[in-house]
Amino acid sequence: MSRLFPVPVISLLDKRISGDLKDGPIYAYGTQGRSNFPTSGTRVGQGYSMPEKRHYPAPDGTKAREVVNEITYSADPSDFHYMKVNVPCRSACPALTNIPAYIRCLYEGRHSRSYELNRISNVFPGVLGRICSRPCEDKCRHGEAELGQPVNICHIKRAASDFKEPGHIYMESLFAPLGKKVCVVGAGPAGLAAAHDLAAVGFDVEILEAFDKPGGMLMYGIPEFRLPRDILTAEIDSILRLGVSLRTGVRVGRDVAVEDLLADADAVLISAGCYTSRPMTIPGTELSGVQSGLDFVIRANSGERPDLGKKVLVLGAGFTAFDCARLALRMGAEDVSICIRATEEDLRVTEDEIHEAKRERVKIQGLMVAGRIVGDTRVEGVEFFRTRPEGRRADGRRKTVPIEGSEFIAPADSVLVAIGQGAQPIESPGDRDERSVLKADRETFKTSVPGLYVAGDYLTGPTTVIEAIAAGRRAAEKIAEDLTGKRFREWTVRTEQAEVTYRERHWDFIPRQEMPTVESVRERFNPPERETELGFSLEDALEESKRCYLCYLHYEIDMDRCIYCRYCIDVAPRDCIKMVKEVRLNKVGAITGLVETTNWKDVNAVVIDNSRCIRCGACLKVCPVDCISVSKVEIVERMLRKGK
Amino acid sequence: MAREHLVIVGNGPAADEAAPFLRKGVPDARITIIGREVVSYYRPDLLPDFVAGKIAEEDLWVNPLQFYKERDIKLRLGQNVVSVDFSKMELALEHKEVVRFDGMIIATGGKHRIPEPLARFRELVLTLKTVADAKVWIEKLTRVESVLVIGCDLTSVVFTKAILSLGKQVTFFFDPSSPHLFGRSESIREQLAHKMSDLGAEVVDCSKIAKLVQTREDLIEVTTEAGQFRAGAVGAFFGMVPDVKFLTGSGLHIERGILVDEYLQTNFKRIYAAGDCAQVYHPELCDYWVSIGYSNARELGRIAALNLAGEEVQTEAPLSSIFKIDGRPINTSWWMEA
Amino acid sequence: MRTQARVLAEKVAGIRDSDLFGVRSGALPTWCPGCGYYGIHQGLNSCIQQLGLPHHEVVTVSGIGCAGRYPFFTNTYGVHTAHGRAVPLATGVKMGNPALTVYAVGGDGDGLAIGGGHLPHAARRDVNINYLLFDNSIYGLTKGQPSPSSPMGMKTKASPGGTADRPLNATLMALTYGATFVARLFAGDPNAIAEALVEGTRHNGFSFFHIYTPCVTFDKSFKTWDNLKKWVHPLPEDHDPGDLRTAFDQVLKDDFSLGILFKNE
Amino acid sequence: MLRVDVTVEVCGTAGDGTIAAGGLLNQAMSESGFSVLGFDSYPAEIRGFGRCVTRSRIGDRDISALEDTANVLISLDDSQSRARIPFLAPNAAVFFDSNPPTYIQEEDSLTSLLEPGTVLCGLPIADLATEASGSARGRNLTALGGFAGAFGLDPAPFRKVITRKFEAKGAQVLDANLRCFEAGYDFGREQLSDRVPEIFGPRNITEGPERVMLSGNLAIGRAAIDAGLKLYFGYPITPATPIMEYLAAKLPEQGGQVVQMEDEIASIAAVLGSYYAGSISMTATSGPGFALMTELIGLGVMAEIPAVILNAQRGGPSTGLPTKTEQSDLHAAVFGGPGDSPRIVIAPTNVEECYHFTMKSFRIAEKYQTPVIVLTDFFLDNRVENLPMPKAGEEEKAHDNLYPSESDKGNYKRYAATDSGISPRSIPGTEGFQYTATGLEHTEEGIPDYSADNHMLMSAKRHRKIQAALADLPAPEVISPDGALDVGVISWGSTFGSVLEAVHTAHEHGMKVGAMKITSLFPYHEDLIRAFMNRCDEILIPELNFGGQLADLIGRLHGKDVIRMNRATGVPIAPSLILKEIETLVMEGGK
Repeated sequence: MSRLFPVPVISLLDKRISGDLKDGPIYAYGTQGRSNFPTSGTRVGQGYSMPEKRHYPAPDGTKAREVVNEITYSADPSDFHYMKVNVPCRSACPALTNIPAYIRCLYEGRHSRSYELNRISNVFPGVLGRICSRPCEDKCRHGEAELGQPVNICHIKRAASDFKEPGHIYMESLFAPLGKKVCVVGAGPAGLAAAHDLAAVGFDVEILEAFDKPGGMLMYGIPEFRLPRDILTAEIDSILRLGVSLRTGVRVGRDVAVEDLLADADAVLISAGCYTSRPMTIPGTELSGVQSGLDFVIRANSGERPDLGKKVLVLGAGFTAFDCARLALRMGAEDVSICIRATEEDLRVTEDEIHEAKRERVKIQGLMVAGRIVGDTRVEGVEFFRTRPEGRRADGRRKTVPIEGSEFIAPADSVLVAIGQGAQPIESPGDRDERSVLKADRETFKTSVPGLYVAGDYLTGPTTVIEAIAAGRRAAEKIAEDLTGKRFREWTVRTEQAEVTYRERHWDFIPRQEMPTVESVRERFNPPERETELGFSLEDALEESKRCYLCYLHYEIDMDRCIYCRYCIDVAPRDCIKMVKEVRLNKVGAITGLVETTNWKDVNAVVIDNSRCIRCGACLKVCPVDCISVSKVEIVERMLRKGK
Repeated sequence: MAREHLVIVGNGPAADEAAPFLRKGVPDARITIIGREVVSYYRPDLLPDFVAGKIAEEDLWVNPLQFYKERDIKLRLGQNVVSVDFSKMELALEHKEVVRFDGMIIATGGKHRIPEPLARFRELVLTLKTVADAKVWIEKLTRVESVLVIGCDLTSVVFTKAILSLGKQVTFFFDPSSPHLFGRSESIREQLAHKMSDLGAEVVDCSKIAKLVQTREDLIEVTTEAGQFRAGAVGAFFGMVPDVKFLTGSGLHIERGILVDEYLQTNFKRIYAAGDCAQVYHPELCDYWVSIGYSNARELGRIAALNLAGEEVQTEAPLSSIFKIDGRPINTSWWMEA
Repeated sequence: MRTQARVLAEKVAGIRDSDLFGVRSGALPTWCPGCGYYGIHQGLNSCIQQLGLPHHEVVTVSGIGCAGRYPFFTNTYGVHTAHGRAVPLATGVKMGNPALTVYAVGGDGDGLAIGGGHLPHAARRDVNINYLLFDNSIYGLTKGQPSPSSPMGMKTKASPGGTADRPLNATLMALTYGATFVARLFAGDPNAIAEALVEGTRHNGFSFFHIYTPCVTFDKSFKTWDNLKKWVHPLPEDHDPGDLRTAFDQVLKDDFSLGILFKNE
Repeated sequence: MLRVDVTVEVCGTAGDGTIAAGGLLNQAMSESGFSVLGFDSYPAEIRGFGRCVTRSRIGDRDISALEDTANVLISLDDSQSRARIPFLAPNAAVFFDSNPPTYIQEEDSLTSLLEPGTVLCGLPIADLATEASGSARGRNLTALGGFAGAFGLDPAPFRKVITRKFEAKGAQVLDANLRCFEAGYDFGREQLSDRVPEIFGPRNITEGPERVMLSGNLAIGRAAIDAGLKLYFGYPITPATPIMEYLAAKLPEQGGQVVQMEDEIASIAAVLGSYYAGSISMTATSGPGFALMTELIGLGVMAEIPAVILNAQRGGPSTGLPTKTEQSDLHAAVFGGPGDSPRIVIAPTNVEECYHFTMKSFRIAEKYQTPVIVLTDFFLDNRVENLPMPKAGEEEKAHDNLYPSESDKGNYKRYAATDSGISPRSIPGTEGFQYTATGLEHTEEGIPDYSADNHMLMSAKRHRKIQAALADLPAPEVISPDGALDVGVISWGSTFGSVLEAVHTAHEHGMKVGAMKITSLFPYHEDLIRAFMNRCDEILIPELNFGGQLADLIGRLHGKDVIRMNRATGVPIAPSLILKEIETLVMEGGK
């Protein structure tokens, strides 16, 4: 089952697909694959041996090119659409992490490279390998109905970070200094990601951080038992070492004015995150023992050990609520319940999370909504109404209604309210919204003030870490363009011929490796910061990485040589190869449908449906005329040395 | 025009009661019972007696196959529903068969709940839900003399009596930390404790089980905060949790069990739930209650069938809020799960 | 580029518009997936299309065997005759209405064994039909017995100790019998088959096409796709199809040189 | 009574290894000490349509028959196995693939048909096989293993027979197959054994007006010329050769051609071919050559292609008496060849008829789209009569093919099962009416189809058509006074001449005797013949053969046994002999 709470796929890919961005020509047209036979025009019986190099006309009639083993690049919208449909995990990742590639690298034992492939797109592999919300796994092809369980992508990422060579240092590809300065406000995921990209293209970057340690929510919002701090700091350092200067303990708007920053730098990026907890609008929140879940987590993560008493009620349904509950247990609470309006199914957390929480004896109580918090000075309990589920909201989340007269009181020593956060207003010029938080354009990140930008959760409201990172990187791209008038990187679809399938059929039957955790709950609690997840052994990691179908491989049948013998269809593991009458395209030239037929007259082509293909390679092995070719198709970020 | 197809998922008491009523109500519909166990319907409530040797295996069986043939009810045994699409009104079986239906009664009952920390020693712990489980016990009891019963739900009590009658010695664990039927009222627990010891069971009120170790064959060492215990076999009785995993993501309203109104209808038209897997909302209570036990399950099964057949029968005010065990009324209107 | 959906769509549309497969019937072939016959089918289809022959003026005559099924998969007139009798019946058809273009198809069992007696006479009679011999050296339809072109020692269910008989060389026979057009081809190269067929169909007289093809189901050792691909190769560049002697020399020294061996207008 | 009595069916599509699995099962069970009786049925196709079913009855004592219900069904292809469900015993165990590559609808699934109580034994056959051997090819063995494991059968015998079967194919193949079997076996033992009934009992059971001179042949040749024959295909054989020689001289005059083929098979094949292409042609032969033609005559009947075959009978069997006359090919002509293959057989009794019947044969062959056999004999072919030059009227020559109408375009049914049985026949070159003529049983559209209903439909159509031809066939002639007769003499072919003379003499002697001439030998005018017989006290049938082939054919129509007068002498029967026979019969009748 896939617990699918909608994760918006970053618009970059969509833009390429919608064809709004037309940078870069289509470089060349594809090879026709390996051949033992002339495809046409030759005298009977000529040339049965495999040609070293061959010429093929481009479909648009342009002159033929050398293409065997050539790597081709394309910015054609339909190619981006292809990537979106056929490499579902990667398109699901806001940061477009090249998932199949890093999984394959790990399998090949190139652990450090595997880590780097992550580092290139998501900056914090070690961190994300632990706490990512994993939109990719919901889309993993291996998770499709008859195919079993999704690949444990996230934990392979962690394995890459766990097993990279000790002291591994990632060699960044850098641009010459530009002599321009950008000031980033907030050292959270968005800020750090932006700082990294800006520094890499030659800006002089300074980060201002209000807390005394960098990391933002990574450092203060995520409990240590999930994310060991050494991992985090190491990855932050690898950003700082690009010459990014960091000033902590500085609260912008209070200690220093935004105007001054603007005067001092060519651009200022505000990525201060969401630290204001949404207040609960019910009677009794002022009572002692009632506190914001976020504050509690931040205190706990700052080394404090707040006393919560024995019985703790957590109001909220997100990751923060679970952090609160699990932290509470580690802070000595004995009976901790998460109280939610709807039901478990509606929780915006992973299944593992629920499972682990329950193992630690966190109770999840559904269908109840707090009416008031009771007690005279100190909290004594919470009065709840039973709720009845009623359909869903537009965003797909469950609607519930309180039931009249169903009040009951649940006793509590303390109550943690974790019902969401918002951005905190910062003293600064520029248009603001009703909550007097700076407004900015979500595409350009520009505010009404020239040179002042906003990005990350501060702009969008609370999202996931991976989304924040992606946002930071996009902001950096925009700022760089605005300040220099040129582009440093471009996205293209890279196609390289692959002679082999890299896979074995029986790998498809390997069961999903689950992340081992500290067995005994007792051991988990002392020390409380002990990491609960133990990480894959190398064996497990390799075993798991074998499971990946490597959807970046593209299988294609060359109709010029196909004899329509249907051998491939016969050995196909599922309905992934089709007898086709016609291929339907949409306006950008992407496939929208393969019209199948069993009428022999109408079978114009036998086509591999790459959106069904599990890359098992069975067809390739049997094809009598070798008309099936495999290529590796990836979206890559190419450095534009001269700029564009 | 194809006959309408009514499917009953599950083959327990509720399902067994529902089927004939459904047939009466809709004489010309196709009716299919899909059960996970390969055996046809039997009396789960008699399993303890079966273990105790009071009754023979044949006594468990209820209907001959002829019963289903006569009523034109299709039995699909040993078949497992893995997902349901209520928008298409299709369900998928484990062997990838897609079955269309026009109405459904979900009566999958419950599955055993084993809380932490016992869960970590799952393989050392026995339960009692199916004939298969019972046979395991019977085989076990030929070799062991002492049994440790942990956590107490309804079955645990009946079961304890059953094995005592075999002359085995029983250590009966109350695990107050783990919520169960009686978890709410101290007084009931005491009364029950007395009852148990009267019957000859050693009653220990203790939680915090640290670990179970199999020291040798047919000997398990249990370490608790109340000291060490030894027993030939360990049984876990923490009640059932509704067996509704296959429905997650189907859009069906599920909290603990499947949420149904007083007519046992779910949030989908013509989809009903009955028995242990249902969580029934009752207007008078302004709350949900969960049926426990054999007779309630049958009653709910009947009501669900009648309603699917087009009648409008309400469930009585929580049937089993007064549920008697050894003469003591037990409230089962709500229960907790860790 | 390969990821260009457009190229794929255009290609498929192109094939549809070319009506290449208008020559097919609606019935899906019952040959095993992977069978070489598909390649031959492909070749004959494009030949008929290249020559622009109206489908109703083509008659396909077959014998018994997997190849016997051929006519059912084409949109031409067809006769699925008795075992081994495709050639004489085709002779009758052609003489019955010389305006028709006639293709006789059959396997090596059909054409060299039970029907073996017809080949010499069709050749010497030089009736203007085209005979395609599908040579896979095995009986497929009857589940794997040796055929007249099976190599000595080939083990099958019917020859557990290996065949004791020497194989027939159909090409050599056709040349010997005086066929006026002889080509040797390979099912794996439909384009070459098409080209030879076009020339052979234009040829006024008996045209013989000896086509090597694998039986993926019953022959795992001899004429497999892999072996055939390894073995076959084109005729020497300088081969003169006009000279019968060089044709003989070719055939005698090399079993797997492919192309139009002999042609006598 | 058998203590163990289990019928196991393995069912799949040809190509699934069904037959192999069934074979291994039989061997293994017998190795285990059971007694086994197996029966396979499978189509000629390797793939495509065609269900393979192997049945094995397994018991602990000798078995002499097959059961009609199975206790175990091992399904390698559910779409095929569905048809076997009705043949399952109650509580049968059904083994099937529990993880097919794609989802299946209830109405296509095997499990949806099973009666309550059927024991479901699902195992992921293809997956297990693929896991075990890297390919699903060995799934038949996996299924077999699942069966053996479930019933707790001793795996050793299975391993043994599998090894025996595959060791020749090399260690790899053998190993793969064994692994497939084991995978299934383990799964069956672990997952399924608890659900199947114990039907194999204790294991290891070990017990155990200007007149001209004209010969028959010439008359036939002239008829062919007058009919507008274009092609003659033939092979020299006595006594038919003169026809070919005559035509070889005459046909070219009218743009025709005589082709001497390599043998009679080629001749009839070419005739069918030219008729298929729309031009009329014929061949003539004698017994031995006719024997060679029987297969292709069958093709003509099945594919409904016209043909005219003249069989000039001579002494047989085999090369027999090439230069002697005989009427012994009647059965060969009427019944010759395999299968229900009704065809038209006519036999002239004199030279004039040789002309007219040959003429008629072209028209009938075309009208009824079937081979027409003209039976003559050495005597008839070679004797010379003086008679007015026979001339066919235009109506006699008229061609009579039923062409499809334009309106049929698009949904042309070459073999439409019409009331008359005659279907529209298109000629190559006609656009939009392409079809394939086939010797396989086929649908009205001409698509191969072996279904029971279709074979019944088409067989009926073909017989109906042949019976309909009676309308165009010469009726029997009766030569007799009115009223009851003491003796009726029935005869065919050249012999009738003698009969006619004998009967006339008898009339002169005042005997109440009649004669009937039968020229349509198949189909024949049953009611007319019966009517004549009913007037006669005794029926005498003289024939130039040993067994009395006409007597066999129509004798049954008479109330009592007919009197046969058979002569296997190679010489025509003299009228006097027949008359003598008549007299004796009349005497006996008088007493």
